[in-house]
Amino acid sequence: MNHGIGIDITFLSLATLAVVTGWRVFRTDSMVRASFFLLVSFIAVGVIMILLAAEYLGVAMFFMMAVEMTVMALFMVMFMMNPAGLNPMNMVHQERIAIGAGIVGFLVLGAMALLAAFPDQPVSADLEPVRSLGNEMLGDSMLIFESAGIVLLTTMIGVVVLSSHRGRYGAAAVGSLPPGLEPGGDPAGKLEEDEEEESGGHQHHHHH
Amino acid sequence: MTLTTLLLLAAALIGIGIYGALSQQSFVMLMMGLELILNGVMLAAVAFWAFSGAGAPEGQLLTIIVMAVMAIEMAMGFALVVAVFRGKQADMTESLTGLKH
Amino acid sequence: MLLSELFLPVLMVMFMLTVGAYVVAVLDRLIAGAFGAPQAGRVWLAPMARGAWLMTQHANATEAPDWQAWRLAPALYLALAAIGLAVVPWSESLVATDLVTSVVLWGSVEALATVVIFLHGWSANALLALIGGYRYVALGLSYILISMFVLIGVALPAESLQFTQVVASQEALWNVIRQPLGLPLFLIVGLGMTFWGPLNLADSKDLAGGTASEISGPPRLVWDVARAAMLVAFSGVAASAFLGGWMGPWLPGPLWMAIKMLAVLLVLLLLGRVLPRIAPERCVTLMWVVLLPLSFIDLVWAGIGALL
Amino acid sequence: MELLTLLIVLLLSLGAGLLVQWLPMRHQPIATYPQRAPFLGGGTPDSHAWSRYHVRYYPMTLLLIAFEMEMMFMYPWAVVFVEKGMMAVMEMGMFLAILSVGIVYAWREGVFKWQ
Amino acid sequence: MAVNWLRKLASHKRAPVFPVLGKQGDKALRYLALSPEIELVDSPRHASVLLIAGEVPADRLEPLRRVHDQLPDPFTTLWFRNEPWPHLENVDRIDDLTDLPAALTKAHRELMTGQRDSGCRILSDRPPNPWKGEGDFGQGGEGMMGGVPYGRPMAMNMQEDISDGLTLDSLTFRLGPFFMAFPPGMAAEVTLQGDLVQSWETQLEPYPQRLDAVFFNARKHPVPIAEIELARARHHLQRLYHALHLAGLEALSLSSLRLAHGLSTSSTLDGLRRRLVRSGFFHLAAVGGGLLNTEQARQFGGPAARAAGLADDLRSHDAGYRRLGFSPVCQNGGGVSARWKQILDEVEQSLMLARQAERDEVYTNDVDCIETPRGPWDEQPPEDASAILDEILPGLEWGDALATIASLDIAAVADRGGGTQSPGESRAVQGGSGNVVK
Repeated sequence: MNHGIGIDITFLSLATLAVVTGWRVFRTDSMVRASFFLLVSFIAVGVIMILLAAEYLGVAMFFMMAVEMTVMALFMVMFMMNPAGLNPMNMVHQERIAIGAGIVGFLVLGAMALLAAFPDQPVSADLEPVRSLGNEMLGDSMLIFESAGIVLLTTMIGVVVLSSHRGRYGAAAVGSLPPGLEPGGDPAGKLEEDEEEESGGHQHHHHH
Repeated sequence: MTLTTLLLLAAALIGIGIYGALSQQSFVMLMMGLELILNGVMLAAVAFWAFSGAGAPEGQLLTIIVMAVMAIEMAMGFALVVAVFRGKQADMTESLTGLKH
Repeated sequence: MLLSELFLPVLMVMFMLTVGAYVVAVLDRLIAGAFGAPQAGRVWLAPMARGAWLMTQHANATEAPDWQAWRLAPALYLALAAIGLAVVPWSESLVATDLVTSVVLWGSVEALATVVIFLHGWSANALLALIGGYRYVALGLSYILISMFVLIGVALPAESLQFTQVVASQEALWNVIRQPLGLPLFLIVGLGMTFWGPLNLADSKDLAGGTASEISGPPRLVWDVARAAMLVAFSGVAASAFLGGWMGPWLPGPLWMAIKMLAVLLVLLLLGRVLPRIAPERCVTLMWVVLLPLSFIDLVWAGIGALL
Repeated sequence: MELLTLLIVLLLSLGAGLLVQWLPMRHQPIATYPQRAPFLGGGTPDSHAWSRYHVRYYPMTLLLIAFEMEMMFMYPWAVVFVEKGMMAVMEMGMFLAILSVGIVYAWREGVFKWQ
Repeated sequence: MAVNWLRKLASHKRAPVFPVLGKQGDKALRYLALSPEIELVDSPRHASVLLIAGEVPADRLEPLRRVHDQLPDPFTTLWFRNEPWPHLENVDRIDDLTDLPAALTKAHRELMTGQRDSGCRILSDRPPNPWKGEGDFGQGGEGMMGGVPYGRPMAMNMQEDISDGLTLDSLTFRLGPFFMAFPPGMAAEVTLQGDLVQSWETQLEPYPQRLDAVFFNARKHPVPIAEIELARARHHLQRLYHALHLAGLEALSLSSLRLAHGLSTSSTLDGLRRRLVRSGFFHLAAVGGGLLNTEQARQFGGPAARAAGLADDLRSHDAGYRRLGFSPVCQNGGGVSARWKQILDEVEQSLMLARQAERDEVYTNDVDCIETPRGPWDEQPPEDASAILDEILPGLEWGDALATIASLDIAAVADRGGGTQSPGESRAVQGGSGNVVK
């Protein structure tokens, strides 16, 4: 790795960019901004990876995280109460413990980074990262590669089962009523209909 | 750009991720925290690969597997959030008290 | 060294950005005229006049937009087009940035384009723009896979993810002949990426201009220039991935590249004029159930071809 | 070195895009409220457009994240494909088959339709 | 110096016009679509000249003011057959269709070169709800979802979703009378959840359309079948222009409009139809939704009913048509694509009947019930059918809903005599043979 001064300057600026955008993710009100701040943080880490001569991983980070953060933005806007931060919001609980845990985590890992002695075997300059990864994937750790495929398949099936409302037999919940309390009695579903209403985490006030 | 500075950056990202994951009330923001932690882990993995792993191919493969973990965790997380929201119109972690005795 | 290494490529990219956008605007007017749209005035002056008018027009504001994101989105889309152009090789030596993984970088430009177009629709806080942004994300997330399968098919014979190597691998036979399914699928990706013609789900007429329904003046000028520049960047990548880049008898490399890019641009602009806008649901099903298996077949074809 | 060129190209085009938008707007007054109202053919909205937008293709997006990982594995495969020859074809064929089973299952469950 | 160089160059641009349609305004729209020096834009933000074409009734003046104020500076207005508002200065009123494009270009050029200063805003500069300095943080909002942050409430009305069990926010808004994808003058209150229509309630019915004079003469005395069939074909082709323009097929829509202008017994449709089928309009575009059941189709009448399979057509009782061997053609789909196939078949049939009728000089026979392109007209003309939209549109995606509206001829037929040709528009526009342009 050529350790020119230019490399160090870019590294430091990217490091501050990554940390600041990472911190802003939890400080901003608008959900779309939060997910795209996280995207900027990932891109900064991706560029650092390229500086570390792992070109493929860095650029792969870009497109992988771009897709994931778009999906993250879609889902955050779908489920968060005040998606665009028009009313400042802080949906935060156990703030103190969280800050404490964060700092402790940082200190422990930082101490380990400073104190521990790691073997100093820098990557050789003429290594082609993509080719070595390819040979590795198709060679020794082919098992990991194929099992990753299997895990991805199970994820796809799990995702489809959990999230889609209509299966190929039509809407899953249509007409299905819990059985009556006494045999043949009216289904219990109707009773808990209104009770279920208020158990949802926040009050619905239908105002018009 | 030495190993220690990289690890310090990774530690900072993991610290912010832990703060985010523990402090946020809604599922989706909690998953943002997890993503940030995994971001720090990936950076550390590449740093070790570049500085003390002599460019061992397993290092890169580990990073890709961490990326796969991040993708799978995110997909399953959102699928669960959709299933929960369909049932109980709730996106707050507090409101899920189903398992509590 | 610093001058030629750094200044020349940047200058080349900027020059290509502006000239390319102008050429796309003129070509589009010419094709519209050929297809019977009423034409007035000189075609080569029309883009200039439109740009001048947009510069004099006031920029519109909505009630509570996300100001930074709204102004940043067109500029980001222009920046993505510039990066796409920087990756295009004009000859063995004349390439702005020759990253080892430039094919993957082009893939990430496509993915980030979806992010930027959604941001442009979202940050206006107006209903028609919002619907345009969300409709486009359905298309944007569907064409990424097709584009990557096709680009991997191109990278197979080249044994590398570098565009210069990809072009060099087409020495014997261009990829458009060796992998017949590649270019048609990639053109569909191009239409999707710049939401042009049939895949114009972002700024369509039934949404009164979609994400661009609330912008006017300079922001709209930057949005249109960025869209045309992205079309040029895409045609550059398509020319180097499938039409043998700078290779060709008699003429110098960059001239061949320009001719091939013009050819791809013409095909895209014609497709834009001939096909109707696809309904989003039909488009997602088409891309996942028809075009993705086709790109599988194209990949297997390329694999076998590379082994023979 | 390439990274530096990329960075400069990015900053230059981003700066140009922002400058072209910002320069003419410096001395333009902000639009009046009726002009800033969203265009709905003369109609009026009830609320802000920002809302919990019901994305109708959300299962497709989740499926895509899982399928996207395939891309990550295929790029390195493409680079070493010719070296490894037939073994690479077999391996990637199996990988593709596994993941296309997921897509066929999702198609049959109607994931690509508007929910 | 540099500024006016830029403005001089800007004045060479084709005049960007946003058309606002009043009664009988769509004729002006179709005329401008074919004029080379005008560019019709689809949003007021993209225009510098606001054209108010045709007389705007009183209940649509408020939306007109809103659209008038939504044009960015510098902008101006031009009134076509409509009385300009008193407080607007140096605004001209045009009555003759043929010099409308020149007036629009002159307005744009003057605007750019500074001879005419920009129009002034009519509505007062007040936010929808006062919000400055109120609420918890001075931006008018209370708590998480309450209040009117920045002037408007947050979207928080969660109605049960009709197709997917996930209930999220739905957006309610009024889509105005000047939305260019609607038939002229129609306004509706729409509730969307995502881009799926939850509920649709038509508020202002589209302007009653004034058919060709030949249909009114046919109610008085027998009329040559050739002329009435040509008028029917022209009506269908003009609706086809609007739908293809909406679907993004610019070239095809302009060629169907040119066919409509120069329509004569010798013109044929198969060139246009072949290009339309080859472009994949019936498979790719939003032609899935908008199914009419038989009861709705009977209530609608006319081509929409025949597209749903009810083969009732008043022309088959007419002796003149029977002599020409007329039999109603119908589809059995009932959806948007079936309706467009039906329209194309009817245009071809009308042209064939017109050729035959012109050769053997056949006249319509009975006078009291005739089949207009909008629907059967026996005692009173076919009335407005926008109530049907409120039933068929919920559940459709936004693009499908607008394609359904474009495929249905919703407006009622104005029964006042259309005979009085307003001056200056009787001759054909572009070189067509000398038959009458509505």
